[in-house]
Amino acid sequence: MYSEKVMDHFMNPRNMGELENASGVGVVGNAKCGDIMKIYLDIEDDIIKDVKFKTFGCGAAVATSSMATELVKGKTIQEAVKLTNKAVLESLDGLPPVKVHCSVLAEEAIHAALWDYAQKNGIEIEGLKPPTDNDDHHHDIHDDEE
Amino acid sequence: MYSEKVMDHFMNPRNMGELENASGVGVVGNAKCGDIMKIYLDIEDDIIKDVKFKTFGCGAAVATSSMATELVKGKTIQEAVKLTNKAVLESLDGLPPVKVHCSVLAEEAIHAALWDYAQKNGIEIEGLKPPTDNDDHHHDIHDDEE
Amino acid sequence: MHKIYFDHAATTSTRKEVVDAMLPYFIEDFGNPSSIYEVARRSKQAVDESRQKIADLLGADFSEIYFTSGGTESDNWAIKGVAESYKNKGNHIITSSIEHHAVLHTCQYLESQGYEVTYLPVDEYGQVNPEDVKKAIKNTTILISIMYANNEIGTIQPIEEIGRIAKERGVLFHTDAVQAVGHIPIDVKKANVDLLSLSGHKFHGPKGIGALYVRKGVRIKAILHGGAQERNRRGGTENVPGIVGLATALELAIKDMDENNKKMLELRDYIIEGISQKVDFVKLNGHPTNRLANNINFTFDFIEGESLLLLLDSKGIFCSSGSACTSGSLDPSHVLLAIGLPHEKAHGSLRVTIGDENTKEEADYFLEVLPPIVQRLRDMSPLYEDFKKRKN
Amino acid sequence: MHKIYFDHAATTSTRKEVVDAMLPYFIEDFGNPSSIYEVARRSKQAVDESRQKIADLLGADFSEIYFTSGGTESDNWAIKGVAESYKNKGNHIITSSIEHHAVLHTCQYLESQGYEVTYLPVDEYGQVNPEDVKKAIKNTTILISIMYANNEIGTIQPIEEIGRIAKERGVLFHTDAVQAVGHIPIDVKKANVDLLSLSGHKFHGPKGIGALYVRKGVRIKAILHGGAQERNRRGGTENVPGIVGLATALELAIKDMDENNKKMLELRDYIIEGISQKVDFVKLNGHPTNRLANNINFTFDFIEGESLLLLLDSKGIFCSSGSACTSGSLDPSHVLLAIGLPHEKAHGSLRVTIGDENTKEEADYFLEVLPPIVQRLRDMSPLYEDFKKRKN
Ligand SMILES: Cc1ncc(COP(=O)(O)O)c(C=O)c1O
Ligand SMILES: Cc1ncc(COP(=O)(O)O)c(C=O)c1O
Repeated sequence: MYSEKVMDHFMNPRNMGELENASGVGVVGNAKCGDIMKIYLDIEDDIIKDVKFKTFGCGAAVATSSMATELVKGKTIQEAVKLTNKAVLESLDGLPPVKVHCSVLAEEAIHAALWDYAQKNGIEIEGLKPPTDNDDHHHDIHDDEE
Repeated sequence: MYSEKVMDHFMNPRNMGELENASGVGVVGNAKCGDIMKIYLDIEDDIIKDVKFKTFGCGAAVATSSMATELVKGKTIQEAVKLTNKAVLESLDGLPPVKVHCSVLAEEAIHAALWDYAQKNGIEIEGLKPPTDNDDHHHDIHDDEE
Repeated sequence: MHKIYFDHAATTSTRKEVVDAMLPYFIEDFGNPSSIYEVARRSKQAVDESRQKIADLLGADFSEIYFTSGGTESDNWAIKGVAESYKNKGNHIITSSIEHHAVLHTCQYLESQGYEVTYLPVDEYGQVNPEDVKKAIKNTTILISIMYANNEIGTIQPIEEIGRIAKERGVLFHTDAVQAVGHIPIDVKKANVDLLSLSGHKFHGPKGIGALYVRKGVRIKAILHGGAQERNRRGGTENVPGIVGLATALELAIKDMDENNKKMLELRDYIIEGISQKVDFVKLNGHPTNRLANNINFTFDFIEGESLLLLLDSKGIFCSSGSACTSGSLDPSHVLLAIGLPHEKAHGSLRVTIGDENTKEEADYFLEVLPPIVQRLRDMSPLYEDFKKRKN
Repeated sequence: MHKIYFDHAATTSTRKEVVDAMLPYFIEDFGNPSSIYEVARRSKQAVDESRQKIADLLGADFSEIYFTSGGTESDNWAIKGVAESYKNKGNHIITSSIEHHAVLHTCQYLESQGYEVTYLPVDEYGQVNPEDVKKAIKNTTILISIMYANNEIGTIQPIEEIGRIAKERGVLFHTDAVQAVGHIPIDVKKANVDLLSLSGHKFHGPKGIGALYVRKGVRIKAILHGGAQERNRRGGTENVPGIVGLATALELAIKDMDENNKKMLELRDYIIEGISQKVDFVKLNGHPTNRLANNINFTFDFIEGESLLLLLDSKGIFCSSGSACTSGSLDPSHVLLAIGLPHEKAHGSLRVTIGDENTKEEADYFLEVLPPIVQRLRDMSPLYEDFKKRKN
């Protein structure tokens, strides 16, 4: 079902954990739908020095969280804003159709943490939109054929 | 599907053939439904001296014809009138439900030949009804469940 | 004693290679393909690979192949599923009068539900005229269902042409290809079909497994509601060994098709020739050339089919007939009636459907025992008696 | 490495004796049971004997057993077939909210066709209250369909009592006994049921074969139209090996039932006990005693089921979960929601369903690896983090 990359990131998640006194924290998803991702960012001089995640969710949710943190770690804020779910997907060699929403969630989690950082510091990050609370991404993606 | 008795009477039909100058001949069934039985009787002093049949039809049709001739051979007219499809069935150790109508046909064929004898000789045989031309017996018996 | 199986249109034995391919999925890799752990992943993979194989062999896409419990379910699903999906567009269905009961009875059921069905006639050889299809199409027509090849008389229909007409008029086209798949080269795209039914046991695959091809874009409602299997369209735990057997059998049938058909064609024509020469008052049913390589169907005047079968059986020859008596219904084969045979002749038909394992020796034995059997039954037949008397 | 199959409610391996019983019907006795010649008579006989065997094992008559392609078809047929036959009498159906999708989705389909369906609630253990059934019956009620035992939480329903109510009120009663047959002693007469679904692969029989018991006198329309098989009620060439496998598996399951259940009950309670003692923040789902001997279902707070399955899989343990993520739908198990679990807890459930071949050693290994896996996922869970913070 899952690619080797996905299984690797699920079995050996990178950057799992919390950051005390994080510069920005983002939480997306909800327990109702079965996925919650929480991202902690440590930002210094516009650079993501450290990043950690905690995730409640399926294998894909864990793997996309792990991969997303890898993809932004050490990057500038501007680079992190440009993270897309597609980049996460590709780095993981793809996901089953019903799991694609997890990559969307991972992208949103990173952005939500950046937004929190921006709010806390009263700055505006170019290209960053406020996190939405609805979970419409779920509904768009399912492979419902009837 | 068929009992051994049925197969025996089908493979080795008794009294198969024609009688020239028969005292009575009966034909029942029709080609449309796939069964025609023709019975020839030779009657002397109210006794069935000889009997022959010809049958177009399935294995059960042949076997019931054969058995019916056996059951009336050497019998009196009154005994032959009392021949029932049940007697034919029992003597053959039964038939599959969809084939029961063949035994009815065999009974009717004997009766039709007796009727012909009675007509030709201007006599009335007690308990003998004129042959009917419809094939309702078919429709009654089928195991149609819906 | 001889044992000659001449009823390959009824069913075929499962090839040893097919059984061997199935076996691991009973005991070892028995997992439920919907589960995610190791043992189940192997079943899932087997199902996926089988689906891909069948798709490739028919010129279809992976996602266009759905597994069913056989030809009957495929036919029911295709017709009812499309009828329900398109009922807002119309309620008219076109089929032929010689379809298998899986199609005919489904259409009759739909008539009871308010659909209108046109049953096209066929010519004396059992062919549908594409012009008749064209004329029958109305604004309300939503589906045409015409079988690829007939199971009783072997006649092959002008499927491509009917498909072209359907396409031009924007009507969906289903074909019951249960007798054709594995026997005739079929490419669903070239054949212009939108839906196609097949059944494993007709080409040395297992019984109780079949498939339905549904072209991408065709809407089809489920008829077996349940779990999310088959992309949410057909519930039920997958019959993994059956699916693997189906794909293996189709692969082998298509691999050997040319060679087998060449052999069977020769044998078929040898038997047809033999019967025609050795027995009086007979008639070949079905198309003389446009017919399946395995199919021989004759009417023997004055005699009834089941009796003929029983006597052939007693000689170790196994075939079939269009007689009513074998089906438990009053009427003989609707196919034989549709090609214009009167009832009594339809009752006296014999179907011999050969397979690649049949030999010329078997055909010779058959041609040796058949004439005396026919004569024996004719001697017993009041119809033959009448005929002779009329002649004299 | 360990390979521990703990998902017997999903499917079971086919017993070797069952496969052996099936094998002759693939290659040797492969004839079509509808044919009349020798090779086919043996298939016909095999089908008849299997039907008789199953009838005897369930306390039914030969003519009351119909073969289908599995539990899903049986459920669809029972409900749609009865609904259509009795639509002149009424249009109301009663079922429960914890049925399998084969029942629920069929009922939802019937709602779209103008039928009215009442989905009865269940208590916290997953039991339907017979009083609720009684209250739900109206003049228009034609069918009650309540499952014998639940596939997720193992809860056994008060079938006899519901059957008695149905009988008193003259309403037909169907039970989806797919998880119960071969696991609980069942006599259709004693159970007061009019229709009962079963599926082979749930008791070490083959996949793709099932049966429906239909009490004599119950009218039921066909849903798969076609040939005259199954007394004109279900078209399609019979899956002879499957049918033989089904009967053989049922016979063996019932023969070994007492012994197996005793063993499994012990193992089940050992595992339930073990989990309760070794892991915090867990809850047993389903009825504490009125449950299948094979079923263990726990909710683990703060974690999600699929992750749990994957980590257990990596240790060679194969089980299942009520997580949405494994089903491809958004919502977690409707069964766990129906017994009152909030969404996040329903997502974190684990179903372990044991079989007679599982051992205490396997249970011990499972109880050894489970706690650290749960802990690992909790350490990764933001819900657990919140919980700990709230506690401090
Ligand atoms: C309770 C219940 N009903 C119906 C089914 C459907 O059976 P099948 O998958 O054999 O169609 C299952 C199993 O999947 C089940 O557990
Ligand atoms: C043309 C045709 N369609 C449909 C079927 C039904 O297939 P199955 O018996 O596999 O359901 C058959 C064979 O029985 C057939 O010959």
